[in-house]
Amino acid sequence: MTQEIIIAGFGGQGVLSMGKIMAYSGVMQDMEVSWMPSYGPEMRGGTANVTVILSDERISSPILQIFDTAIILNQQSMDKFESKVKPGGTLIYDSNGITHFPTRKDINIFHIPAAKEAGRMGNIKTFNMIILGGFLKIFPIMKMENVIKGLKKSLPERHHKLVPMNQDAINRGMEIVETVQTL
Amino acid sequence: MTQEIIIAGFGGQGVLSMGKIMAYSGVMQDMEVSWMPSYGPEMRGGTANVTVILSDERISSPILQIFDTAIILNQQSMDKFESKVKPGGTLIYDSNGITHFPTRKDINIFHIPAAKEAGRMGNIKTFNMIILGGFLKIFPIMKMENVIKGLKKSLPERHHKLVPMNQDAINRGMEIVETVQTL
Amino acid sequence: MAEIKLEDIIKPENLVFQKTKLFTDKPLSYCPGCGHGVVHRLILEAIEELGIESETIGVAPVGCSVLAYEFMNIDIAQAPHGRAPALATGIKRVYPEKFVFTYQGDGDLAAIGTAETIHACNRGENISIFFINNGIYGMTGGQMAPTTLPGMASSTSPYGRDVASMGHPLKMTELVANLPGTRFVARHAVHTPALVRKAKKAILKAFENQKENKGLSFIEIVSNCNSGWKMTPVKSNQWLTENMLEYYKLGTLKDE
Amino acid sequence: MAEIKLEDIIKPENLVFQKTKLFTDKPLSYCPGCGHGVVHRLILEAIEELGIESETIGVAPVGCSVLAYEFMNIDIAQAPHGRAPALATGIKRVYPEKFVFTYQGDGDLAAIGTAETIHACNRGENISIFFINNGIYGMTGGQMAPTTLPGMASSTSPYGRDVASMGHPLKMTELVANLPGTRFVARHAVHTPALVRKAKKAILKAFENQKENKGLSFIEIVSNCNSGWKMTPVKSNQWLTENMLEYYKLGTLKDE
Amino acid sequence: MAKVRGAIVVDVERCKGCELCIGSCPTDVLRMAVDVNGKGYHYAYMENPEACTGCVNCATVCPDTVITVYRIKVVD
Amino acid sequence: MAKVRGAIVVDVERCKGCELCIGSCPTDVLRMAVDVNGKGYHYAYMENPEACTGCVNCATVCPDTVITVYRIKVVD
Amino acid sequence: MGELRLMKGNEAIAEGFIRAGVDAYYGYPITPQSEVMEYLMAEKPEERTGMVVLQAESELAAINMVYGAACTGKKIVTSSSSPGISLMQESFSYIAGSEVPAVVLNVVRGGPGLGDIQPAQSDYFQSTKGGGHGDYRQIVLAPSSVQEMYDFVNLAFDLAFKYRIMVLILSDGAIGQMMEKVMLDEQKPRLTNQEIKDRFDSWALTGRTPGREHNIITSLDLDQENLERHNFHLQKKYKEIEENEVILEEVSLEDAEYVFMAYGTSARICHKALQIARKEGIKVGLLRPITLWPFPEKKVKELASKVKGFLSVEMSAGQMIEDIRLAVEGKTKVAHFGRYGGVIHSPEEVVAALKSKIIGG
Amino acid sequence: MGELRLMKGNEAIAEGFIRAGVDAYYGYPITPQSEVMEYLMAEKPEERTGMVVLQAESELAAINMVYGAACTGKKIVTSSSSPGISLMQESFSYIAGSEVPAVVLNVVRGGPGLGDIQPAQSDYFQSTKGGGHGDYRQIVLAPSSVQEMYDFVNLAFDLAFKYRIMVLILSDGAIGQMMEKVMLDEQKPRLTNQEIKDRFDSWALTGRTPGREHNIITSLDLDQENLERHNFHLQKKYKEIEENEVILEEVSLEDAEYVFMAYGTSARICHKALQIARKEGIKVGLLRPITLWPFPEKKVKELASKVKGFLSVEMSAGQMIEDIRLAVEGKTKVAHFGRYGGVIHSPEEVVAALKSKIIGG
Ligand SMILES: Cc1ncc(C[n+]2csc(CCOP(=O)(O)OP(=O)(O)O)c2C)c(N)n1
Ligand SMILES: Cc1ncc(C[n+]2csc(CCOP(=O)(O)OP(=O)(O)O)c2C)c(N)n1
Ligand code: SF4
Ligand code: SF4
Ligand code: SF4
Ligand code: SF4
Ligand code: SF4
Ligand code: SF4
Ligand SMILES: [Mg+2]
Ligand SMILES: [Mg+2]
Repeated sequence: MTQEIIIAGFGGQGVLSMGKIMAYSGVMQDMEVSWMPSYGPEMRGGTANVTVILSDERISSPILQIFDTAIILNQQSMDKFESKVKPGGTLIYDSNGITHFPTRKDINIFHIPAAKEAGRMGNIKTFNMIILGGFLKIFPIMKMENVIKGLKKSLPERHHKLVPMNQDAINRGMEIVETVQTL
Repeated sequence: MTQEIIIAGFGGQGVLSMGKIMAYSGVMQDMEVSWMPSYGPEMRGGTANVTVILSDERISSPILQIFDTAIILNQQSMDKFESKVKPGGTLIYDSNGITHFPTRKDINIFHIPAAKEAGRMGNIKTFNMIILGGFLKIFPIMKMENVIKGLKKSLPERHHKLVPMNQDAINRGMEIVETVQTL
Repeated sequence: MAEIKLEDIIKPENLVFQKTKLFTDKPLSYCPGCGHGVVHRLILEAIEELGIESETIGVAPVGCSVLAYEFMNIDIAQAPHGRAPALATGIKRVYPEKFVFTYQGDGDLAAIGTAETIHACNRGENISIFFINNGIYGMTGGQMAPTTLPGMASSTSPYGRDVASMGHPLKMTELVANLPGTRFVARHAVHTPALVRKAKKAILKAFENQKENKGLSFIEIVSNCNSGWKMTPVKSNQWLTENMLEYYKLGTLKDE
Repeated sequence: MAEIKLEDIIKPENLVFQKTKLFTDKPLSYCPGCGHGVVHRLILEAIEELGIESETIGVAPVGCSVLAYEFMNIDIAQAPHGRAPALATGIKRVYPEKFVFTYQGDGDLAAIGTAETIHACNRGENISIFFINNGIYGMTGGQMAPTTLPGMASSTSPYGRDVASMGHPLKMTELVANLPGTRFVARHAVHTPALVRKAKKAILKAFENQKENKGLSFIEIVSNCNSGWKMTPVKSNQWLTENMLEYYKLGTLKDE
Repeated sequence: MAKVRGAIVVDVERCKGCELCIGSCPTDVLRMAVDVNGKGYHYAYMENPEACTGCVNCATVCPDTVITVYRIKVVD
Repeated sequence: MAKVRGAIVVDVERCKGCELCIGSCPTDVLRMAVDVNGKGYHYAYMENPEACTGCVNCATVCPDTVITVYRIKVVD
Repeated sequence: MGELRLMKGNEAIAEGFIRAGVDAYYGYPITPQSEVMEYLMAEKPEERTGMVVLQAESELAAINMVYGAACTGKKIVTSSSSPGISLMQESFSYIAGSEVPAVVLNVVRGGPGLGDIQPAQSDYFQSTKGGGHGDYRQIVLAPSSVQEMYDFVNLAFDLAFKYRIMVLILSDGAIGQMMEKVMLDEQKPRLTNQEIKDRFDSWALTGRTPGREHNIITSLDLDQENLERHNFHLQKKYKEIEENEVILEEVSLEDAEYVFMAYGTSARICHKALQIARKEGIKVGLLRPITLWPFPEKKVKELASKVKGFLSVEMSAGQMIEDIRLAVEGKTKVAHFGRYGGVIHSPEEVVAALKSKIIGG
Repeated sequence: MGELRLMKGNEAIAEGFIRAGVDAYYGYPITPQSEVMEYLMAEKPEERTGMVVLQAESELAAINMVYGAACTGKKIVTSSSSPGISLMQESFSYIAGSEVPAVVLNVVRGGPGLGDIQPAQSDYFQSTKGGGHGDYRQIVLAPSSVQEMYDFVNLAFDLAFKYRIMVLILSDGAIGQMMEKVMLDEQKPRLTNQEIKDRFDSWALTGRTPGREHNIITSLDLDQENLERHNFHLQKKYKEIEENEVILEEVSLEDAEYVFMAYGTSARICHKALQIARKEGIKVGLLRPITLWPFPEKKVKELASKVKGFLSVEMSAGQMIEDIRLAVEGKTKVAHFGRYGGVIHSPEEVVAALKSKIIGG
């Protein structure tokens, strides 16, 4: 099993830390993982993206041109990454701020209204955990216990009290993810 | 014909400019010439030496380990260069300041009491021209007219009035050079 | 009083301020609220007002403003980190009649470029140096600069700049004002309209000095780095006023 | 009065001055009359008097004194041109209890090494910098230094230093005295017995400051370069007094 | 009595929502839009256009020079 | 009255003939030898040894530290 | 015993510095390696081990702080990326000439000039042939994972001290910036000053121990005969290193008809390319030099007489290929494939290049 | 028409700068090349031609003054010796990346480190492979006489402007310090500002001419795909230079069974060695590369299939030999002989080495 994922959105949406939790969850599950942020001055433009690879095998390049799965959290990222999903791959997005919806027919597309949901849950910070939940619903490649372990590893000790809230958000994400189109 | 010459003494004895006049004289005579000073911090110790090569052929290295002729003007230089004269070669020295006289038996040795003579002529600055005269007597490889041309070339215009005095000194050197030992 | 509609006001003949034509079409790459944009504009406005755009050669640094050449529609070279004053010297000496300026950040000018700065100033090169001091290395992600304030946190002084081990903030402007080679040395800021106007005057004067062969003008602009400081632009400017300006006093240090 | 013979005086018990044992046996390589020799001695005497020869690490420059390590019988490193303050910083930070000093010429410290000098001073490294200013590049054959006096001839300013194109002599000592990181900054000379004695005191104090963790001491010694100046030693010292000291005023600039 | 009236035009797509113009306006003309532009930034707009005197303050501090200012004299 | 008498020893082979000691001597003790040493330098010597007070001036300015100084107190 | 973490390569090596008992890090920020100093500063290593971390005013200052401190027998390190490393070349030559042990990390980015900040391997020549002046060498280690970023710290210092030589860890932006699993080992204690005196008093500047000669660190010898002798000594040492210290990784070379030769990030991609090619029935192996200098010349020579060709896969216009060709000496085909300027090749591209340049070429 | 003078190599090249119509020299003193700036200063070139001569505060400043001024389409030059050249490596990489024409003289001395100040050839790798970061090249010219020091100034500037590339004149302390005859030619006028605009307005910073786009000199491209394209362009240019600009001297190669390969001072000595060897009946020729990069690969290849061996004679531990071996590809014997650290081999030693390493080896 190998999952090559791009997560892309605005800085501040928790893109990098979502990737980190995924990666750490993979570690807890004894997978090979790599996490590679885009770095450099494009960060200045306010966008952030990270490539996460989860695999049973040694990982070659941490930097990829095309992906199994793209998790897309703003329009700029949609413009950039829709075309970079492998045929038969998966695109997951939150429609908040999206003006041009995905049009590809050769990939599986899912929608997670995470921003709205996070607003309703009264904590915008759980946004990325809701997305993660949706992803895990679609790809149940990691056990929840490992995800929680990963979450704990990636949080500083003093924030461990936030774990239950994050877990709730993950669960919520699993519930609200909706299929837009499947192959 | 190739003459590989080292001239060595104290800074201030006119070692470098004697070499330059030789070289320029060679140029006037259409020879190939090279002039290579020792450079760098040993100059700080007060010694100066220059390698002059006069030849009918293209000159390879301007830096040599052994010489056809050594013109030696102080004890330090004697210590350093006596052994570096090729067997059958020539050593020319001024005994002023020399404490250990040359001992080699396989080379031609000449003495020019130039310092004393320069003193007597009342111009210590002609010292190096007297030495040059001695050298030219031993090796009449350059015509006097070319030497004078070389002298002029190597002196700034405003010093050309000193040419006759220098010519006298060269002539004097030719007279006073004395054989110490010849093979 | 008749009602005046916006359309009545927004007409070419009523224009009182627009973007200088010396900006290229490219949107600035700086973070929201970054002072670099204002300083870019002031320099370009000064060049435009003096009508010297075809006589000006700029030198961009390494730093957030490394891309200044993308935005300034004048001939411009990008210098290795810290070496802009050397490039400017090289250019000005072979083109003494051109207007030559450098645009440099505090890391660029006050750290790696210290020697080039001091010596260009000391020789009194007839150039203008614009020095944007935001107390941090913006481009590389907010590391400590020589100008970082005591106690101020940065990514390489996460517990605050400790002067005992990291030294005091370096006041390059005061240093170069001490050199006989400098002619006009001033410190400005651009976070209020009044300060912007003052800074503009100084920048104009820096170019005028070149025309009159007066020698080196050195203009520091105390600016913000919202990303590096991890504050909103509005907070940054407040913090700047309260902290940076305490240490880096505004004013003309030298005008001969 | 009985006649006193020399043999009566020249006895071990009457010894009042001899060469410090911290000199190696090698004769100094300097030109006759060169001030480097005196400064070497004063530094070594200070180390001997403080009894810190096994606790001292020196840093020699590139310049005539590049061979200082041949003459000073202490542990010593030879630095790339201009970088001695960086080496000294590196050493002192890992051996804070050692005495660390640099010995640098004016080309080394005030030209290529400007950035390293300013920043070591600004950080207030707890080291001693001995700066031998002879207004010229001695080692390389008498080229102009940043410290060469206006009008002074050198091999790269054969018609005299022209301040309009070559800049004014750079007073590094004044510059670093302005930095809060420096603790003790003074300018001395060593061409008369009285001046030598004063210089010695300053050098001693520089080392004592390290012991007391007081921070950076910077001692400039205005010295001669007979070869570069093309004068006899006696003439040089006279010229030094009349010209160099006019520009480079002796005294303590800072002692906190 | 002569009075001045001003108006500004914000280049919405280039506004980065830094809000620096807001505080610089002496007559409290400006606000940030609830909407975002293509880059995701809230942008500045004239909330109280009548109060604008065309003083240019906002344009002066705008780091991205996205404000153009117009002014007329009105006779009261 | 107590008086001091001094004497110096010059390390002749290491003297570089710079003559700086000469001018530093308050009692005009020193002169340069007509002879040269192995390196070709005239070296300093005590021309007026009785005048030497052992004041160390000469040794203090000698760049090559070739002078050693001795001093005794003599009771007049 | 070990501790498993998910870390960036830059963080892993920084943690490696602390745990290896490094005495000081002197550095200057530059992308893509600024996390090294940032991590160290955040970790308060002065509290953890007494390690010194100082931000210098430039790379020139940093490498000369390293040079000074390394003269004292302590473990000293700096890190930078390509342009900053270029600034250090004079000092590298000094360090080589004066035989001081030191470790430098280069997280390579695209060039030439300011270039970009994406991963590249175009500093191979500079690293292995000597970007500074004079005849000298430095050991070059090329990690290809975050784990190796960490592991090579001890390896580098062991070699640096064994031969009194500079060791360059040649990484790239991908390995510096990516996070992977890394197993950390125990903290090594820093040597005490007394231990340093006991081990290195023959050469290190620790203050002249009573009874010994003063120690001098210099690269100067104005007598050319002496300097030549010193150079002979250096060359002898280099020969010794070439004979004893080659490290490499072999993948599927036993039956290989073709060889990918690649290091660092390129080697990871070749690993994948190898799997793809093998699936297609192409017998290709991978030779990954871990030491770029000393280069695994013998191994290449050995393979040269057996295989049908080498493909040198580099994120550069072709630099390592020269060392391959020097070892192969015309005995088999050698070609280069690479993307550069910050672009990384895909495994598929590598397979295609193998087919077109070697198999079909 | 010409004027015959006896000059040092350093003086001849300085006079060459003036007569070639160079616009500015920026430099910093270092032995054994300080005479270059000293000569220029004494000549008052600002009076002779309007040429600017400025002493910089360091080599770093000097090369960056060159970089800046060279961006304007003027003829700009600096000179230094090995340690100073090492300090310039970052800037060389910038100059390559941004494609600016410039000329640099390196009068090589013994290394590594501070080394000594005697002649050497140990900066060959640095010069030809790139001591800076990134994939780049610079043209390297190796004069072997004072006349060539003078002559190569025009050659260097012609190439620099033809390809917008840096040209390095790689000399050594012997050629810099020795005096030989040199025939000087006429003063070339400096280009006027208008002439520069006419010729170079497509790229040079001369002030934005009304009607044209602004010119930018940069080596930065943060988009790696673009930077790769730029690198492809550079590589293409380098290939073109390799094909068109090789310059070499051949001596007695027609019937040669053995070849001395040497440049600069070494080539002079080989010339003599050749005479000695020929007298003994050994058929040896001399191939002297005048361009070290581009290296005369074709010529070496051609000879490789004819001769019994190459002796690479270098004042270094063996650097150019790699380029020879790369061209020879095992087809014939290749050995290195050299003295180094500032020592120059004698012709007799060279002949002996030919016998022991090639003929008998
Ligand atoms: C030789 C070299 N060293 C380091 C860097 C990395 N670097 C790029 S910009 C910069 C500092 C930027 O800070 P500053 O000059 O203050 O400009 P700002 O971004 O704050 O405007 C550094 C260290 C580089 N590009 N080159
Ligand atoms: C990088 C480098 N540049 C230049 C030189 C040449 N160089 C040696 S010493 C020196 C200057 C010496 O002058 P100063 O520092 O004043 O010392 P002094 O000899 O006058 O005591 C120079 C330029 C060098 N060795 N290394
Ligand atoms: S990082 Fe700082 S200096 Fe750079 S653009 Fe952003 S706010 Fe401005
Ligand atoms: S050249 Fe000058 S500084 Fe150097 S030793 Fe001679 S007198 Fe002293
Ligand atoms: S022009 Fe002046 S009054 Fe009008 S909006 Fe701008 S700041 Fe406010
Ligand atoms: S200052 Fe400019 S960029 Fe900032 S919010 Fe106002 S209009 Fe937008
Ligand atoms: S010790 Fe004093 S009195 Fe005696 S010779 Fe020296 S200077 Fe003169
Ligand atoms: S000062 Fe010293 S070196 Fe100079 S003449 Fe006197 S004794 Fe000799
Ligand atoms: Mg900054
Ligand atoms: Mg000096």
